[in-house]
Amino acid sequence: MDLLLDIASAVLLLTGGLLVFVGGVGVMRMPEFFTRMHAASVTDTGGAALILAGLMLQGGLTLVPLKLAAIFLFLFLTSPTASYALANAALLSGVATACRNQTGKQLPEERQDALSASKPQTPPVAKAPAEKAAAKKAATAAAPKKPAKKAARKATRKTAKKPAKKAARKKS
Amino acid sequence: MEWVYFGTCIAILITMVLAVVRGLMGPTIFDRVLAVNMFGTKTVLFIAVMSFLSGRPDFLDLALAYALINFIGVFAVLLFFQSRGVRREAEAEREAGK
Amino acid sequence: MTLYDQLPALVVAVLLFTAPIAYMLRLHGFPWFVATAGVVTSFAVACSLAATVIGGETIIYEMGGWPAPYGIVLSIDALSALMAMLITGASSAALIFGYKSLADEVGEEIAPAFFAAWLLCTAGLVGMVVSGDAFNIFVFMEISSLSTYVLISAGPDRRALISTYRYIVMGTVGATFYLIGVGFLYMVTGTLNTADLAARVGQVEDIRLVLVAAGFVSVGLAVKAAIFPLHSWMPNAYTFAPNAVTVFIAAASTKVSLYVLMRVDYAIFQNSIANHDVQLTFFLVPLGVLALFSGSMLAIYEKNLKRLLAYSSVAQIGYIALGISMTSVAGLTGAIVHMFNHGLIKGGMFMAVACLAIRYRTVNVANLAGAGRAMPWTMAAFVIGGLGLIGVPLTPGFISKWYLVLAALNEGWLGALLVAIILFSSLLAVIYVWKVIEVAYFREPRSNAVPVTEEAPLVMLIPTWIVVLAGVWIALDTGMTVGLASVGAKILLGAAL
Amino acid sequence: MEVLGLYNYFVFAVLLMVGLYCILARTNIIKSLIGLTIFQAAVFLLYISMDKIDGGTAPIILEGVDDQIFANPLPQVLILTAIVVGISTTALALAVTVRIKEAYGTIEEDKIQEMDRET
Amino acid sequence: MITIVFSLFLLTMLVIVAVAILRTDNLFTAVMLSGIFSLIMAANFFILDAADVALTEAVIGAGISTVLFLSALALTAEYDRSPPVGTWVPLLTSSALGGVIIFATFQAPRLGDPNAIVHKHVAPWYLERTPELIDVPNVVTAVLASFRGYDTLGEVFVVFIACIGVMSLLGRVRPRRDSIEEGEFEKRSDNLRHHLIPRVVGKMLVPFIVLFGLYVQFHGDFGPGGGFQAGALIAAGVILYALVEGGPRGRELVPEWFSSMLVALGALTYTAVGVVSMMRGGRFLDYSALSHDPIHGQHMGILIIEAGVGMTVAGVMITIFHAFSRRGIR
Repeated sequence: MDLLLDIASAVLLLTGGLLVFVGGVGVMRMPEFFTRMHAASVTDTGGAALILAGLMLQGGLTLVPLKLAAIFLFLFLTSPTASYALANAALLSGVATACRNQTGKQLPEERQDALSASKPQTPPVAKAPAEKAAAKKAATAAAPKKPAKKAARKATRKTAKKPAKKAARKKS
Repeated sequence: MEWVYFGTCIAILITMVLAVVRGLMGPTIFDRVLAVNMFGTKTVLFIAVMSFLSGRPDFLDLALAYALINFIGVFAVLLFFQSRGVRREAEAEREAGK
Repeated sequence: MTLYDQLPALVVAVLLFTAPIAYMLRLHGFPWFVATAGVVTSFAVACSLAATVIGGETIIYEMGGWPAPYGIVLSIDALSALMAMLITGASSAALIFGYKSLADEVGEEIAPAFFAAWLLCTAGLVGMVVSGDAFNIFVFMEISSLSTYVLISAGPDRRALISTYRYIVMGTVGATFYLIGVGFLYMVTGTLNTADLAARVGQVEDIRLVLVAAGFVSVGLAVKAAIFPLHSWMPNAYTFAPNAVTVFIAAASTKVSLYVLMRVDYAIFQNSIANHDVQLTFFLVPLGVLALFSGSMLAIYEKNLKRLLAYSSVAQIGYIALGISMTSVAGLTGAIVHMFNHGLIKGGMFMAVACLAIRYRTVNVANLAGAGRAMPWTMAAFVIGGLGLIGVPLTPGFISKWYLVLAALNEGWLGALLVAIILFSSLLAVIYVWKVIEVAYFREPRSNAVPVTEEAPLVMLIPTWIVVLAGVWIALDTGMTVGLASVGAKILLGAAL
Repeated sequence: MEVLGLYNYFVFAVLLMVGLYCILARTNIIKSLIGLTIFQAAVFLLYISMDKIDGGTAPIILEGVDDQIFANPLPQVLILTAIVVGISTTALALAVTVRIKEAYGTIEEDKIQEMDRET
Repeated sequence: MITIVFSLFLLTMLVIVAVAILRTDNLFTAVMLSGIFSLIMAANFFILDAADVALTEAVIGAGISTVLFLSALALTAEYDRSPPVGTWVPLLTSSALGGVIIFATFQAPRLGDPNAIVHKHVAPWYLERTPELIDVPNVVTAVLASFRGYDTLGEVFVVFIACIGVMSLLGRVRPRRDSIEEGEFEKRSDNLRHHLIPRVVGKMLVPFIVLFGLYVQFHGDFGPGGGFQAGALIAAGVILYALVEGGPRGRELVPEWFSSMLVALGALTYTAVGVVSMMRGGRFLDYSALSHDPIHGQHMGILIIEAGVGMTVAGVMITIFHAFSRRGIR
């Protein structure tokens, strides 16, 4: 029985660790802020849940699983809320995103300096086959690297209106 | 079991490094906030696993406190952005008034 | 336990107990009253302690009833009792003096906070002096520094804020240096109690950590004590603080850091590091000499009277540093007596300046023309204080310089050089004091200036004269100060021998 | 291994250097204050690395467990005090900074110095 | 062994983050990074077996400190516009400092050395005698509250003075200059009420945080925790409420007169315990004198003074936060 518990919790812990790690890689590798946040928030909650569940099996019949459950509950509540709040703030401040025009809202220009470093976004490697992602990435990729932000945004909007698949194919 | 904890710890630590790198790279300030938030949750997990690894699971209180505190930080940041936006509008209006 | 046994704790506890009360009861005038009551009580306690230890014994008071290296102890000997008297005395005099000027400068709204900060500042300084535990000294150092920041920032000019900021940065760096030094000492001895440290630090094999610890502690305390190259926070802090606050901190605050420097150095490092007396001399003598010259020169060219006196304090701290650097009973006695006497002199002079400021609304030397006739009593007090700074006989400054010169004469050719330097810098003091006197007595007021015809109010003038006369009395009857100081010096060196 | 055991002191030294450099070289007040917090945090590290003992655990005595090695409680107590002192200093300094900004309109020390020289 | 490797790992990250803080010119970034710095520091403290300190550093360093820095940033400036001055003197000074320390610590005991002198002299006494003299499991609490209770008293007064300092600096009302109409600014920038999800979740968590704070307060004898951590946590709960609902409602929940009275009362309670123990014939802060049974007296004393500490710290943090947030709208 103990062995079974150990194996179960080992599986949970290692899967959780893997998930957490994948999330970290996602945060590193994803092309722009919102996708990065997606990677972080989903794996955060999932990985944390698995790890805490794995620990819970090891806790035995004490106060420990209860505390772990409380931690889980808090993380489960706070992590998505924090992600929501952050995404909201980023969206309102006008962080460059490929599908910005879908919000249908033009933001005042001076908010742009929310971009702390004026470095242009690095263009992503456009080879993912998924339709939506491809459209998004193609749009970003099509945006010229250097010119002023306003121009960049216009370009983004234009390319986004074009058939997305075509742009993606061209790129690849 | 020790090695499982150890492996999980390593995974979490590497993720912490990745979060720190994201925090250093930016490029937007939101990326940095994201990095802080992510770092916070990773610290919670790290402490939870470490307290099992060192055989003192009664230290989970710390992880609980971290989870709560991390949340407040994100709220403070959110409020900061919001008030900054309004303050800038006010400044712009004042400039225009001149 | 009788009340008498509890006195060492009471000298701090009274102040700590009254501070929250002064903050909570926000009736008109009440905070001032509570603060004065607390400080005066503490002064009385300090005096009775001094009377107990003048014979040379050391009182050890175990806080919480825990024995020495495990709990925190207060240790009170002649030297710390003298310092406690100076601090609480200066604090009570400045508070009584400041009844009117503080009401002027500090708004009714922040008065409770201000007087609570005053009480805690006194408590922090006294706590540092009576403490027998290296880390406890740090805690009380922080209490006194933080409350000093609050007191200075209450000054009316906006430059008070930036001076406070600079003081915060310098003060925190200094305190952190002290903390690093204590950490290294703890690392090599495993204890924090000063007596235990003194006993155990001699057995340390690897002397490097002890040496570096000594360096950190000395530099950290030198920042706090405004010893010459690290004095940059002081002149502005003195200048822009409220007048009564300047009186208090100029009289007491830097002296306490010097006291701790002396205590820690003599008790812990002198008997553990070989040739430490030479190292101390090489550390303090050049700084002291530079302080004497640069402080006096800056004072000569300074136009603001408060800053002039602050630079003069830099110079006077140089004398004390010279006294500390001479590892002899006479030198230490001179240094300790000069701490006390300079506190009295500077306190009295800043009081006179505050009296001038309340009528002239400025402390620029040039605008004080004719003050000698308009405010004869105030200016007379200022002149007596100035004579004390120079070191004219029958003033307190003479006594301490006499001891310093005596000590220097025992030091061979270096000592002779030091005597010459001391005399020369006294001449510089003549110049800057004369500069003020000349303007005040012999220059006609500008025609466009608002004429001042009134003497300062009696509530300010009487405390000023009490302090000035106390200075003269101490110059005539040296039994108390020199007695306590020489006992203290012997205790310090006794630990060293 | 011996050198690795001293790694914490190197980090302590580097953090002190970074903190002090930040305090001395930057004229922005808030930046200097952040440097000050790093400077203080370095000292916390020095003390806490003293309390560690091989095979030890936090000094909270468990019922019924014998021959447990405990870390040294004293540096922990000292650093608890120092952390609170640090946040107090920071809070006070930040309040002063806000007032400086209101009085001068800037928090750059060199500009403030110029303004003071003019008056 | 494992722990030391982890510790080295975290220490390296600590240095990298510190250098990054130094290099950035965006103050907001610097504050965010110093949040990470505090978290790394706290994780490192935890690894080095300092559970109480880790808790304090997380709550105060990563939580309260970040909030305070952000409040101050909102009122001052966002960019560090320091000129690229000749940086020779600072560089030389700090490298000299670092060199001296590395020189000094070359022979210092290595991390975790069981033969280090610090583990031989005073500390074993605490660990051995605490069960019989004070009888609380958490030795850190015993040392903090009783053996070195006088230090803790001083510490309480340090936070007290910080509170009255901030109040005297920021308490005075200044005339507003914004062109936005009265109340409008406040409505739009001072709260998160229009964000539904943060509002609901935030308000839901407030009682839990306060409850957890109380748990840390009274569980401090048995586990990591005590008055400082508990006070900071309770204050964090109130701050969360004030962030969500806006400063004015936060001040309705805990009025400023109440929080500042709490500060003074807490400090007074602590000192009063000392004075009472004096009156009952013991030394200052000798809790054994409080009761006929010395151990019972110690328990009682620790309970009361921890309560005083908690009151003061909670009051101080709340008052300081209120002072900053009110400054923002005026």
